[in-house]
Amino acid sequence: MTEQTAARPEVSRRRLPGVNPVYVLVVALLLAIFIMNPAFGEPTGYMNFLKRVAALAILSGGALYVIVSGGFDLSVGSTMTLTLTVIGSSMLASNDPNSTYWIIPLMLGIGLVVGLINGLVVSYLKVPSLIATLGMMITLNGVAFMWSGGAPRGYLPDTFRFFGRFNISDVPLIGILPVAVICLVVFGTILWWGMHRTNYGRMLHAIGDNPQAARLAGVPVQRVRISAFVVSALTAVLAGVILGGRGGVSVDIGSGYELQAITAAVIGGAQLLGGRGSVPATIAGALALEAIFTLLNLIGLAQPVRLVVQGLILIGAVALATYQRKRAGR
Amino acid sequence: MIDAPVIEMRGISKSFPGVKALRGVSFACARGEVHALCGENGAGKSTLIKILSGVYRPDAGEVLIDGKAQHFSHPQNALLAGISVIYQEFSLLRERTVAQNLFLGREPLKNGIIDSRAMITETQRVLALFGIRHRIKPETLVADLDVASQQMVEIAKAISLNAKVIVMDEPTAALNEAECEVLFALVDRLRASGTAIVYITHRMREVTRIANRVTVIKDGEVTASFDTVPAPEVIVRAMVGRDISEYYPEPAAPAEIGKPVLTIAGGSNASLRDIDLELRAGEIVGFAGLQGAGRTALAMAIFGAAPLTAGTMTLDGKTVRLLTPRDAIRAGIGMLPGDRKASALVLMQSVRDNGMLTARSFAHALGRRNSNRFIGIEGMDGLLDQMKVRAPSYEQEMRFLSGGNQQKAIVARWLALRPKVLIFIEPTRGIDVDTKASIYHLMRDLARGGAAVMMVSSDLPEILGASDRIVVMRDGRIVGQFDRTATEAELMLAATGEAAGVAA
Amino acid sequence: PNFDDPAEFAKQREQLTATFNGPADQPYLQYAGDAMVDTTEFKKEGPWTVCFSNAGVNNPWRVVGYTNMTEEVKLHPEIGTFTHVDAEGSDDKQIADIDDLLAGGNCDALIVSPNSTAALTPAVEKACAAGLPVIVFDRGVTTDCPVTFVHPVGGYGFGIQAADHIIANVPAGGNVLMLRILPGVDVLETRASGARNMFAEAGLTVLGEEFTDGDNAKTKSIVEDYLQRGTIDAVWMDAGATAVAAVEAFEDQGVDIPVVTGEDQQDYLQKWRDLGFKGIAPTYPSYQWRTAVIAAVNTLKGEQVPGPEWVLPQPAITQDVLDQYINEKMPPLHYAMCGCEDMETYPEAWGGTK
Amino acid sequence: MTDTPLTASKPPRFRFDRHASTILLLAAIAIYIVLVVALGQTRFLTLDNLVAILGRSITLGITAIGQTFAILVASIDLSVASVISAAAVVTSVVMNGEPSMMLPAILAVLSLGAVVGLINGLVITKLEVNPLIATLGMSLIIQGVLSYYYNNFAGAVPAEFQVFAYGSVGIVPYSLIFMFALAGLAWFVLRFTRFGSDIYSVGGNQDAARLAGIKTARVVIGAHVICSLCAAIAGIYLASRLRSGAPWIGAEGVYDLESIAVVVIGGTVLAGGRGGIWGTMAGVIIFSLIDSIFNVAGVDAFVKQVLRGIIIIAAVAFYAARSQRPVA
Ligand SMILES: Nc1ncnc2c1ncn2[C@@H]1O[C@H](COP(=O)(O)OP(=O)(O)OP(=O)(O)O)[C@@H](O)[C@H]1O
Ligand SMILES: Nc1ncnc2c1ncn2[C@@H]1O[C@H](COP(=O)(O)OP(=O)(O)OP(=O)(O)O)[C@@H](O)[C@H]1O
Ligand SMILES: [Mg+2]
Ligand SMILES: [Mg+2]
Repeated sequence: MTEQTAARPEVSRRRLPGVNPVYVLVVALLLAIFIMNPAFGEPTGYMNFLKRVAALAILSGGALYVIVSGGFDLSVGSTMTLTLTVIGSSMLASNDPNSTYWIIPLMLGIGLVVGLINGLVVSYLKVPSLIATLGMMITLNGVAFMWSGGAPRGYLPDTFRFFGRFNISDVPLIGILPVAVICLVVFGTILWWGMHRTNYGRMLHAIGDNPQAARLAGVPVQRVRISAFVVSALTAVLAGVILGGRGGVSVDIGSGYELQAITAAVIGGAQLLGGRGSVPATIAGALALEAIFTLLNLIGLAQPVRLVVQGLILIGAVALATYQRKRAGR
Repeated sequence: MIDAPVIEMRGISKSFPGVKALRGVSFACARGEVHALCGENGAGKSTLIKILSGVYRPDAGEVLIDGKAQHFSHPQNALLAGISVIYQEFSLLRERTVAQNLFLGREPLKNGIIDSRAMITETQRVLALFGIRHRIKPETLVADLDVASQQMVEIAKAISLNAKVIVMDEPTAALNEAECEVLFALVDRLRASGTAIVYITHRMREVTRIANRVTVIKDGEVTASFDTVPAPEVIVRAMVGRDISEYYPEPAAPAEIGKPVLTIAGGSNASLRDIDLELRAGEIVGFAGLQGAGRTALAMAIFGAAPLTAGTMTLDGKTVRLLTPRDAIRAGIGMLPGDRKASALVLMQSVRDNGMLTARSFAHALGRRNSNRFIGIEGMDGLLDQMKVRAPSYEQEMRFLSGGNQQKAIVARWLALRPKVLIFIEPTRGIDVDTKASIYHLMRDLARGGAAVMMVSSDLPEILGASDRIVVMRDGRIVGQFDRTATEAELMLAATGEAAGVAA
Repeated sequence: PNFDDPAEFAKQREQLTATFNGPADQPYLQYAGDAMVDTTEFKKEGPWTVCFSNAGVNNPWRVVGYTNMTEEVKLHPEIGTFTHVDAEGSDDKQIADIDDLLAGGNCDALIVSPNSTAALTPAVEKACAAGLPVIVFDRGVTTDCPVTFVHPVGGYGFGIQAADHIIANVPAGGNVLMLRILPGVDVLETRASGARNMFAEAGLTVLGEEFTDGDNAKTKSIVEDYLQRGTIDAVWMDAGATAVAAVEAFEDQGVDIPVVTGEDQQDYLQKWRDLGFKGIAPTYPSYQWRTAVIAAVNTLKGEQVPGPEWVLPQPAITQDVLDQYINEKMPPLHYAMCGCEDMETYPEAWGGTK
Repeated sequence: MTDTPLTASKPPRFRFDRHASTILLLAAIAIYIVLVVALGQTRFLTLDNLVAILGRSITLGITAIGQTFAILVASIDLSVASVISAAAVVTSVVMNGEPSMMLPAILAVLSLGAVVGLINGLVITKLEVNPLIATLGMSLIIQGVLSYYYNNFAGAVPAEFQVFAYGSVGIVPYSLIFMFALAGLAWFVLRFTRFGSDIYSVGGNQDAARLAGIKTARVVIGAHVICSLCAAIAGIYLASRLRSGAPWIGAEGVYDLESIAVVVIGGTVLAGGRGGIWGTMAGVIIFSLIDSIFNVAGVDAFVKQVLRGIIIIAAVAFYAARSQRPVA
């Protein structure tokens, strides 16, 4: 911001306004929960809540990478299913605690491959990611079932469930500190850093905004896009580890999470089809989704009513964000 | 002969987030006159037009058509009121045919069903007006046309409405001399038939050639209005607020021209045939030719976007094979594409991000975004200032900048990398005189700094004014080489093939 | 459809304790009452092609059941080919599948496990009309044209067994949380309505009926939320899939585990034994998948089969018999009441290890 | 002014992607025949079986016709599944076995569809909510309202009405004829009416369309109304086929994602502005063929899923791979 840019045409120097509505939404919801149920104010209350969100929050943060790059990843849910049931099925027929140390890397390996395939199919076969990952979703579910024969064959050892289930107790101030929350903070920070502090993050925005221009500006478009799908798949695995840790092994664990992740990102103000998105806001979006669920639980609304409310909030949040962006000219 | 104004705009004001684009602008245009609208990039010309045509609503002021106040809420209202506009940025549907584009939203119906035959014949009639009936077929997809022809279709679309007011926002930006002449002839005819024409351009000679009156906008305000066309210098002074000394910089002295940086021998590909070329350090080489002559193709070939399939290319004496833009950039070649929106800009990102993009692409992917081995944020801001990019803040999203300012930001992008060879494709398309001059000087400075500059342009005066050496292309071949003393006539001859130029 | 039918409720409460005909050690051959249908009209020389239109194998219970079925088929050399078409849980698809089978026209008998009762009725009628012997099992159809309809006692029965256990172990005025998979599935609805009434009579407070979509994480969240708001004396489950998650919710909160009902999945049975809370596992026996095949075979042999309904016994696993159903070597979601231990491919075919 | 003898237009390239769906369809048929012959199951080549195959996916087909409009105008509709459920339930509840109520029921359902489409369109155009989100939200809302009142099969359609799904002239079911008639109508609208051409224009470039004076919002809304109407009709058909409607039958058929898949396989680009109805029909038939092939070959349920996923990708890749446009 300098002299002659300030000079003409006369322009207001103040930063364009606009706190992302999602943060307001989250605060409001959490307050409402607290009012409904003061117990929520105690560590066990909100820590349980955060513990619950961890998986979705991390997942959404990863999904955001693909969204910002201009695509969709519908295969994250099935990636969770596959990796978990594969573990739950073939690897862990015997509940061997030590297996965890080689199984998580193995799961990440599978995630890597899935992400690579998604990326390659979109980049080189030019299949729209919506379809490519839809196909991948169907395929992976099939593979998961094939592999496990329709139901998991074994249990997840406690060493594995540690990440999603264990609480570090009697921590000063907060009392309990779930491991899942630590994971959330760590991976959340990494995702934030990658998206908002590195050249990579800016390139991601660029290819989502205008691939042709990015290419002619020297951005390695294919590589960046593929990596986005890889990040998404890897976070899916991590989220899976936490989710499996929390709930234990089940058949279709993770199904439905793909849409939730996208929803969280969009509530966080991400632009579908690319070019704009924020990791913290997306995580806030995930918090909002979970908060809605909890709140409706508390109010004791009937399942159907909850669906309606969720639908309204979803549309409302996005409409508001769009409106604000238009007013702020950003 | 100039009677009551058809359109009159009174005290129009319009602001966008962070920008006051127009402040109390009044403007009028009468039947049978061509009213030129001049102003620097970002002065507010297009905005004014978009208010006239119902794209934007004014914050203040009123629009009168034939003396009656109008409140357009949708472009359709303006169209119905007899106002037709050729917008600065293309508004064609690439996947539809020329005919379908011409009749977009107003297809002729025969008992409820679209009458395709009528569309075709009417389209042919309109195209005939330009004498381009054989060049553009009504059934062709716009996507299959080159830029010039697309521009022609845009114009045809506006004409075919038989509107009483036609607004042309930089209609010749993508046209070469011959094509411009066709347009001017058409404008004369329309004027004679009593149409009111608002004509926006950055090219002074066009103003002198066709305008009856001139209005100059600066920083969103009318700074001058002439009922007869004054000397270009007068207009320019009104636009810029000062005289522009040496419009074109000094050519390179023989001593300044160094050894060959880039050479091509027998280069060919789908759209190029055995190109022999030599670009020397410190030299600006202008590439002239008609649309489709292959200049862009050559540029794309050198830049690795549409690589050569035969022949050899050397850079600093070493043979290179550049298969992607990345290869080229790494080897020290830069390029500014002709169609900014499609090929250069990331519109949702900030001005800064646009400037930093290339530097970031070659810095460590996980390195800090705000400084890398090429340049840091401060450095970039410096370059943007130097380019006089006008924006409320460099954090402003690119899409809110005017065409010219966008172009300047892209130049800054390349300056950051100090390339050995820099290719400018139509570098001043839609750029105001002041900025033009600064871009010419900039090219010269780059050359003096030891770079080889390749300039593809359809603007002959610019070719002649800014180049040290001129290459003329036709049908994917190099058909002639001239030095800066050549005349426009010579170049046109070579370009159209009516006579071979001096073989180099 | 009416899911609160006192007559049916009474009948099933009846049948839970009734004595069944047939070999005591082979529950999948037993049947209530002694109504038989004559099948001589369908008598046919082997080898037969037996066709099976399956609603889907989209949950562990159906997986175990389908394994039972394929293993049973292997025991009958007369079955030349066994054609299985899977509707992946869609009525629309299953109707089309049956059309395909009929159009193909080489089935000697048709076994149908309807995805939903009303919707599949026309298709089944069409099959009957084509002169095929049709065996229906699990969920029924609203026509009596099939040879027989194989099913265990039923949903009310399941609900009754679970509710009885809770009522017996929770003092009046206690709080019961009812956790359900999803609304609408007939067999699940009847389980709930039966229990609901019984709790009302016994003066227990139902804290709420929550749907878990069979999602462990969600189940845990729900229980946690209820725990934050008060005590829970019993958790009633309409299916065992998420029982363990519910138990873990108490475990993780460091709360004593109250009565938590479940089903015959190994993971629940083992949790129950390890933590020693007051559990019970009503069952919806998967051995009915074997029975369906047997019914088809007998029909094609022209032998009498129990009908028009072949009602199978539906035992509940209680504390005293718990250990004999637990088998660490089986997968966590293996349904213990499979009546498959006597087959020699057991346990491998069911994903277990010797 | 003399004609400048220049060939400005590059030689029109053969637009492979425009014929791809046909090629795919032929390929699928070929595979089917080869397989059937190879397995010596030639009786599957009878006319009955052909009809059975075409009749497999009427619901999907009708839905996909509507989805084509939504996607052509560069939008998308994830609410079709819920609309199908709602329509089916309303149909069977209103009719409730009464032949006399058939007309009222159909009218009620159609207006329901129209309203949903209208709201979708308004939210997308006026509130500028991304279509994916708008229709996803709408889907939740419909599902909620629906399952608030019904949690199972409700009502019943009279026998007379089942004719729609089960009746036939000769061996050709009315429903099949109906579907192709509907497709024909859609084709006519897209090809010969101004509304149709507006759909392509708005889908191709909304700004350009607006500058040309097209009321883009109306076009988008119109497309969504058509889309929801088709979904509603699909629901009516499903009610007639299932004799009754339940709140989950739409979701259970995955008609939302599958309809999108067949439209894209049919060569309509998600970005909008390019494609057509017959491609979609080809896509639908391909899906039916896949299912039949699996049944004939007796493919295991899980393997079936794996293959289906791969086929979807492969089918789209088949022509997308050649396109020059960058995708994401
Ligand atoms: N949609 C918009 N949102 C925000 N700011 C805008 C918008 N359109 C134009 N502006 C700003 O308004 C000012 C005038 O822009 P305009 O396009 O009218 O300039 P112009 O005279 O047409 O310039 P050029 O000669 O480069 O076309 C510029 O500062 C531009 O940044
Ligand atoms: N943006 C681009 N990206 C890649 N290749 C391009 C691009 N623009 C042009 N080309 C190449 O140039 C060839 C000819 O392009 P076009 O028809 O525009 O003529 P031209 O090269 O632009 O001629 P001139 O620049 O002299 O008008 C195209 O077929 C293509 O191979
Ligand atoms: Mg302009
Ligand atoms: Mg060009």
